[in-house]
Amino acid sequence: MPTPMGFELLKQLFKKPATNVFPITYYPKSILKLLEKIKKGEVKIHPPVEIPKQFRGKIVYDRDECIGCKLCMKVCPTRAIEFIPEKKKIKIHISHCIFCSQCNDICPKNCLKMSEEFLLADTNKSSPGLIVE
Amino acid sequence: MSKMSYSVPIGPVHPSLKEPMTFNFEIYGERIEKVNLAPGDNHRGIEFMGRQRNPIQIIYLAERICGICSASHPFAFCQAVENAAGIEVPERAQYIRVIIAELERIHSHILWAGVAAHELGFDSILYLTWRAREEVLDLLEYLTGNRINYGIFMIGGVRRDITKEHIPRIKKTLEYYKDIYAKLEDVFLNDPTIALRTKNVGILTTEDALRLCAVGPTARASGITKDIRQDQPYAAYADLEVKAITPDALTGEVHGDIYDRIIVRLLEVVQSIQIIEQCIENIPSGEIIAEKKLVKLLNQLKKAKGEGIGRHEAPRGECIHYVKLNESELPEVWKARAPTYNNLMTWVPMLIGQQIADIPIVIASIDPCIACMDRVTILNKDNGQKSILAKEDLHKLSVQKTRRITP
Amino acid sequence: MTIEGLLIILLKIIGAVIIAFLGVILGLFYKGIDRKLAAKMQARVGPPIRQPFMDFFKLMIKENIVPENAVPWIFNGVPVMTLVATITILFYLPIGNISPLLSGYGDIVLIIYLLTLPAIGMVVGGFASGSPYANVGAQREMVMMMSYELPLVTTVIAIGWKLSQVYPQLNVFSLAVINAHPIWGLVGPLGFVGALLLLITLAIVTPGELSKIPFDVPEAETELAGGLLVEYSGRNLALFSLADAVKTIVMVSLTVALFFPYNIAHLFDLSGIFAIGIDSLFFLVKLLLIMFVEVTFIRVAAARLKIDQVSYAYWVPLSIIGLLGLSLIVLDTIMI
Amino acid sequence: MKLNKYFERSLWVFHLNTGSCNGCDIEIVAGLTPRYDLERFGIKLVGSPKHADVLLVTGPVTHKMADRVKRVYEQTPDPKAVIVVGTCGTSGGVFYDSYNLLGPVDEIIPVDVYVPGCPVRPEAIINGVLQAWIKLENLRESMKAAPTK
Amino acid sequence: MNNLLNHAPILIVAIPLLAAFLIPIVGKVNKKAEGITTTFALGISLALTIILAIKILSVGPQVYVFGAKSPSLTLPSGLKFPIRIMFEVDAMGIFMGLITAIVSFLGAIYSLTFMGKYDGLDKYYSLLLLLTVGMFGMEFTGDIFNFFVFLEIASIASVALISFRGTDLGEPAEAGFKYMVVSSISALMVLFAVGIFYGQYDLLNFAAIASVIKYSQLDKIALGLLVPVLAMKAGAVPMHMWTPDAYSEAPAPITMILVAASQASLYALFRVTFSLYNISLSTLTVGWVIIIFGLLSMFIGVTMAIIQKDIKRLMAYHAISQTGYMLLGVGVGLAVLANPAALQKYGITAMEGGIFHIMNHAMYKGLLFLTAGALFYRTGTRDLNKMGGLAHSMKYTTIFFIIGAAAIAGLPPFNGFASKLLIYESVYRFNPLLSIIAMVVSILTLASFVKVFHSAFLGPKLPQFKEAKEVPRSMIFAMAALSCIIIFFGLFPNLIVKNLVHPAVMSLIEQFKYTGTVLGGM
Amino acid sequence: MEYLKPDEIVELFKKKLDESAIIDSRVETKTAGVKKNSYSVIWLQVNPISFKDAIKLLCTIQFPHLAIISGNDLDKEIELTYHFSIYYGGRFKEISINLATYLPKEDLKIPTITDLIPGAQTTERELKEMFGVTIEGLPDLPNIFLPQDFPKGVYPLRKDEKGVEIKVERKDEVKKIE
Ligand code: SF4
Ligand code: SF4
Ligand code: SF4
Ligand code: SF4
Ligand code: SF4
Ligand code: SF4
Ligand code: SF4
Ligand code: SF4
Repeated sequence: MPTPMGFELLKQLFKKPATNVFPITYYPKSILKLLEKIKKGEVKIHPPVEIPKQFRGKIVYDRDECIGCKLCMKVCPTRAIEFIPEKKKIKIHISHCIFCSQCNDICPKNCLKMSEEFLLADTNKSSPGLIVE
Repeated sequence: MSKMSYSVPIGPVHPSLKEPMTFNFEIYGERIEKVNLAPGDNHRGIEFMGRQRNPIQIIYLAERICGICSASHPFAFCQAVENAAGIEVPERAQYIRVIIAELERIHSHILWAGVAAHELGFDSILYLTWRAREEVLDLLEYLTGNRINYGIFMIGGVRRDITKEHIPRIKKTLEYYKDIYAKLEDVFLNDPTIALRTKNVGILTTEDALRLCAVGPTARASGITKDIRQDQPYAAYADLEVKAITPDALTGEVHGDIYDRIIVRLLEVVQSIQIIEQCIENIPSGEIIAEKKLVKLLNQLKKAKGEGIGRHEAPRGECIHYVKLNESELPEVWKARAPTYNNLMTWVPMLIGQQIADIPIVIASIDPCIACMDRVTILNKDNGQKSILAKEDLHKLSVQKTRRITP
Repeated sequence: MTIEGLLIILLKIIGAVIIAFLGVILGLFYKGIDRKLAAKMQARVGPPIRQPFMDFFKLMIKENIVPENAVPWIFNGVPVMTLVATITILFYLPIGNISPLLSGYGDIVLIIYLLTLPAIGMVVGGFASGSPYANVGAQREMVMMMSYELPLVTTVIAIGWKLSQVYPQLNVFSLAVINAHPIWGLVGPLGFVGALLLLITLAIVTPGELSKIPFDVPEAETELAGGLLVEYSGRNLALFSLADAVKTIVMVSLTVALFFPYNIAHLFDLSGIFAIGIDSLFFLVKLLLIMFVEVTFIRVAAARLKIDQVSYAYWVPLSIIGLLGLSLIVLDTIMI
Repeated sequence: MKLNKYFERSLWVFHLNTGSCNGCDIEIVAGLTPRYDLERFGIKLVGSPKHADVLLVTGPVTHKMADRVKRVYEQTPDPKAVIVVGTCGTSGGVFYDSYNLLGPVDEIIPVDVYVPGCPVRPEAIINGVLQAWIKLENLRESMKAAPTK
Repeated sequence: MNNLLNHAPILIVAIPLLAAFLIPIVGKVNKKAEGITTTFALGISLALTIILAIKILSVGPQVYVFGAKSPSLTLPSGLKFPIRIMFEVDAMGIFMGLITAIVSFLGAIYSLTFMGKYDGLDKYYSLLLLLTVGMFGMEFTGDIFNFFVFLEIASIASVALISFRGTDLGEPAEAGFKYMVVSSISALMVLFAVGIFYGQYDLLNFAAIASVIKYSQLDKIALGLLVPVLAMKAGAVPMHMWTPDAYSEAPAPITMILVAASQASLYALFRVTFSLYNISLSTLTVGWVIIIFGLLSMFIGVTMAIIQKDIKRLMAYHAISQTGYMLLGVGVGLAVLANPAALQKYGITAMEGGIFHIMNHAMYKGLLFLTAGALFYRTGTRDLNKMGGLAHSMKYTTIFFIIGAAAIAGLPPFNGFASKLLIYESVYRFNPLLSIIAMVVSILTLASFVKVFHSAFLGPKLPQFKEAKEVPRSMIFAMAALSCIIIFFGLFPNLIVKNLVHPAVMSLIEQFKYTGTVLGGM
Repeated sequence: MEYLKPDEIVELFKKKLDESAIIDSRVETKTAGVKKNSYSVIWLQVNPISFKDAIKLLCTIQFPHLAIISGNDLDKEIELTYHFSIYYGGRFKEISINLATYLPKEDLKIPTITDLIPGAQTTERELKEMFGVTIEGLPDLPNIFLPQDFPKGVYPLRKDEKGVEIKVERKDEVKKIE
């Protein structure tokens, strides 16, 4: 159709697609074998779109620094932080966290940080990967 | 064709609604006779939850009233709390707030354009616009640390500064949008099929818009020059010349149809670009937050007493929060009014007399956010809860179907 | 019956199986290409070309849910009928210079009727499922069907009429005959314009026949949640998708047969198996080009129309274009 | 339940919002757009649960939606998978303490993959799909090993 | 046996007539025997018709002269006037006779259970038989006055049957009344025409008139009287207003027979134009008149049908629409009658299509009315809005309905397609628009029936019809028989066209053969 | 249109209505931006008896925009605040007007304003559902946000015994995850 969009589309037909093919272009023959190969380093996955500095990913916790003041719990909007009284330390449930980093801001000892990790999908929501201690 | 009235439920799960919401239509042939709205499917009781949290926690709750303009509700809420507690916001923070809010407007309007095109079955435009939208999302992620739900607002200011090194990137993005804007406008306004589907469809007259208290682009497309950024400027808007945009700026006429709403939103993208440019130009230096120590801030709020309203012109229209503090950790009243709440009623005059096929685009044309409109509380009652369209209703409906299709 | 007669029947049956099989494969393959091209135009990578096959195999293992309100034997029978009807059309279509498997008296009329069968199948299936969405979808499909028939029939009859004037002794409604006598060579300048108009008519009828945007009102996803087919799942849905793929091939080859029946083998002085080969290849290329224009491109470059707009478009402007084409051809003939 | 290797290559997705904030919903749509293009994996959004293989659920489950979630789940023909997208569907997220929520999603229907994030980036959704593939392939392997099951 | 065969034409008429008078007496003895007797009588008629058909198609037209020593006595040439009353059955006549025989026989079978719940069945069966007699008579007679008499018999029987469900019920009575008025007017007009011929030529015999007709001013007037009136009796638009009422109010089997009866009028129309006037009239004009009647009927019939809610009314409008196809096909044939080249090229095909369509229509429309009757039998309503979900419980009826609907819509491989194809493929040469309209109407028909199908059969089971189950066997038998015919004709159309339709068409075209049979070498 | 200053508006209200109508009034002036331009917010407390008249009066100034009605349960009475704005359409022209009124729990009645401002329907219905305030003159429409079979006499936003039972039980306690 001779509409603006029509021309646009025809032009695009001869250009490269805008897709960032993370992690691979198409579905592989077998996903398990692919993972194995990746582990062995035979295949490289295509990286996701670049993540900026200061991205708010999964929390990292410096356990040793923490003084157990519970301030982080006070501002956490999701109750993702659990206090372990015996050890006077905290435990963060990533499956609850909304990555607001409010706890980072308030922590007097700066022992909480946001990492760049964001590929958190899991088949089990209380798997070790989703709990930070 | 069938000429009997029959009723058709839409939703709450329906592909044209990205969110749950129920409509009941009475339809005669293919024409809509009557519309009953039954919101409430998305109600999460946010105001109720707010009563049990401190203001800082509420910011994140407000942010998640709706993820599309996730700067608007925190913006309005923070202003309300600041007004109630008498906190002065540093000027630099006011500018940063505006920059973020305007970036969000760009993203939201472009998003809407894609959704509208999708409702018209024009997926190529969805792809085109959303591809363009990624750019501003990248920028927002760069500035705030997240693509959506930026988490940058704080009572008394903002949490992150926009520094020198951020500026080139912002400028680059603005240039990108200046470039692509011409294409978007061309694609939308000069496409015959889009014109066929949107001109003279879903008309909202100026009078109806006034009487039904419509807000935002919906009202402006009907010729009401209502825009808080102009009427009662706040934050950095007070320093900028913002003018409410009506469709006659481009076409010289106001019809109040969907096409006009497209025009208004597209023009507002340009306006936002200009606003951001001015902000970058004039941003004062200084602090970005009134009280850096969160613990102190919490204590200050605990002692405050007073009431205040905070308003913000969200992409969809005026967002208004009312907060009453009463020397307690938790606020006494928190009322949030989202734009769709007011625009909801405008669906009725828009839809009556239209065809079934117009429903999705008319609904989309006010850019509804059911998520934020449904925040009022409802009761916790375990079962026996009959929703608008229960299984029995559906069954009954199918039984009646014979009546519907009468040769 | 003689042994030879039996043999011919046997051969025809084998041929039918082969054609049905190839048709289905070709249909899915072209559907894959269609999706790939559409994605390309939309600046995406798009699914691999074999995607429609995978979709098909996946659907075959899915559970087949029959809604409570549906009449099971009709509900399950309709997809089969739809597919059979579409595949039957394949037997009447010439491929390159291979003449159709079945050909006889007036196959093109038969094809027009067979083309309505899938539509009817979908309508009945939609009605049979008892969902309000499917219902509205089915009503719309019927309106569509009634709308595009006039221009479609006009195109076919006009070409038949012209042929019958030039070759009164031939069986002009047989596609083999039409295929052998391209319309462009028979008409004068006025008729040429007429034929062009008819081509446009057919090109616009095609997306309608196939329920593709901008005429996909019966399945309008955003309005009807999949419309006619909402209630279908599993095997039935697979059959419908097959039928859709084959129908695309059918409609596109109809355009080829009516307007572009040219072959190229004689240009290379080829004969025998090579000629068949190269012409079949050329035929596939023609199919691809025409599919790109009639289906893929139109579908990505337009918004969905409303049902009243669709039926208006077919009943009024397009019918006028078609009838104009017809009258130009008639005038052309009479004046000569 | 039958499974074949084509199943995970052609996952048709039905998106179900059970009271989310839209953050995740728009990211799902973004996942379909050119930059991420889920369709290259054969993933496509469908409008009817009858056509779906995967339910993408976003949001904590509100009272009103709970019944519907169950129904949509029942209407989806086997084999099927459920992917929860977003923190609030996974655990309640910010909405943990509302009395109007029956959620999280796994309280209502069985869930195969959780994708935490608020909102999740489109790539995280792709990663979620990847987890589903892994789970499905493992399942197929085990079915091959013990065909009686 | 041969002797008996010679008397076949009269026997076909006489046996039902006799039975008609016997019924009341039989009824006194045994109520059940009424229906059986009727069926039996009509069965014999059917058998005889088939035998006669075979004979005619192999030997040629048969003449039966009443009161002559030899029933097949033709008039010696030279003798001036054929005075005797006579039947003349040619290929066309017997073609129609076959339709009548099949339809009335199946109608009687269907009635066995269908009419079970009514009183006064003795009257019903007598009238049914009389109606059949009238129809046979109209088709077999060679004499225009006798034609009038049989027309009257058929009309009176029809009126009584239409209002059979009760003269005290509003609608049947009204429908009967309408039909009576129509019949009276047409009878009067026919009588006028008879007068004109008798006055001019002193003749009543078709063949004899045809041989001397001059196409004078008076002849034109007679034609002007006969064509519209017969078209009206055939239910062509714009004189169709009686059909929907009559068809919908009569009991289903009667409706089926009424369809055949109106086709008998159609037959008479063709007989008049072809056998009586033939090329002596300006065929192009009259041909176009008939074509236009046809187009109007087709289009208006179908558009009216689409908006109907009463299943039988809807079908009645479709009957009008289908009549249009017959008129179209035969009209084109008539229009080119004087042009042998065009006639050869496509005129004959068009007429074959039209005539074949008569037979096909009688079959599928009969079937459709019977299915409508079956629905009525189980649901007690004809209102489509009140039906629904019946496919759940009435599987056979559903299948028969699908067959009928597919046939009427002209879907392959049913008989409607065969005859429509003949029409499409010929009339476009006369004018391309004709084919286009015919095909579009056909699609509209299809759409309309899909809707009926949906309204009546699809959807969930309705609570009020929970008890509905399949109809009794006699009804199924009648429907199944028709379905078989439909499919058979659809699968082997060439067989029928070559052996049955083509001779009929030729007998219409070759006027001299017809007259020659009666008038000997004249 | 003539523009009244905020103080003039308050004066107008006091003048045009009965003496007892305006119980309390307050004009706030806020500034924003670097340039410190200012805008005004008016807070009025109105006697419930004169409430409708006050709205009528407001409508004579300019057709007001009603944002929402907020409610607050104060044990013995319920405070309703109607958030209006007028003079929109011009730069710095808009004035927010908040009309508050206190209704005693025994007599929770307020006249509807939908006859004046049809757009108030949604929020009035919400008020009715959430606080149990009888809106006089509002047609008895089905619930807009609450389910149709919501028990009578329970009003979710009340803080007294008529409110919902607050039974926040976390479906998945943090501990449960382990
Ligand atoms: S990032 Fe936010 S949600 Fe997550 S643990 Fe910290 S405060 Fe809680
Ligand atoms: S605020 Fe910091 S120091 Fe205090 S408990 Fe939390 S992590 Fe530990
Ligand atoms: S079943 Fe109900 S909720 Fe689900 S799609 Fe249909 S109408 Fe909507
Ligand atoms: S195509 Fe669009 S409307 Fe349809 S399901 Fe997908 S996202 Fe939703
Ligand atoms: S106006 Fe809509 S999109 Fe914006 S924050 Fe409110 S709910 Fe979200
Ligand atoms: S209606 Fe609400 S949830 Fe939906 S897109 Fe708009 S803002 Fe988002
Ligand atoms: S036609 Fe549109 S409004 Fe009607 S049921 Fe379908 S989707 Fe809903
Ligand atoms: S997880 Fe977060 S962003 Fe996603 S829907 Fe829930 S609240 Fe919104």
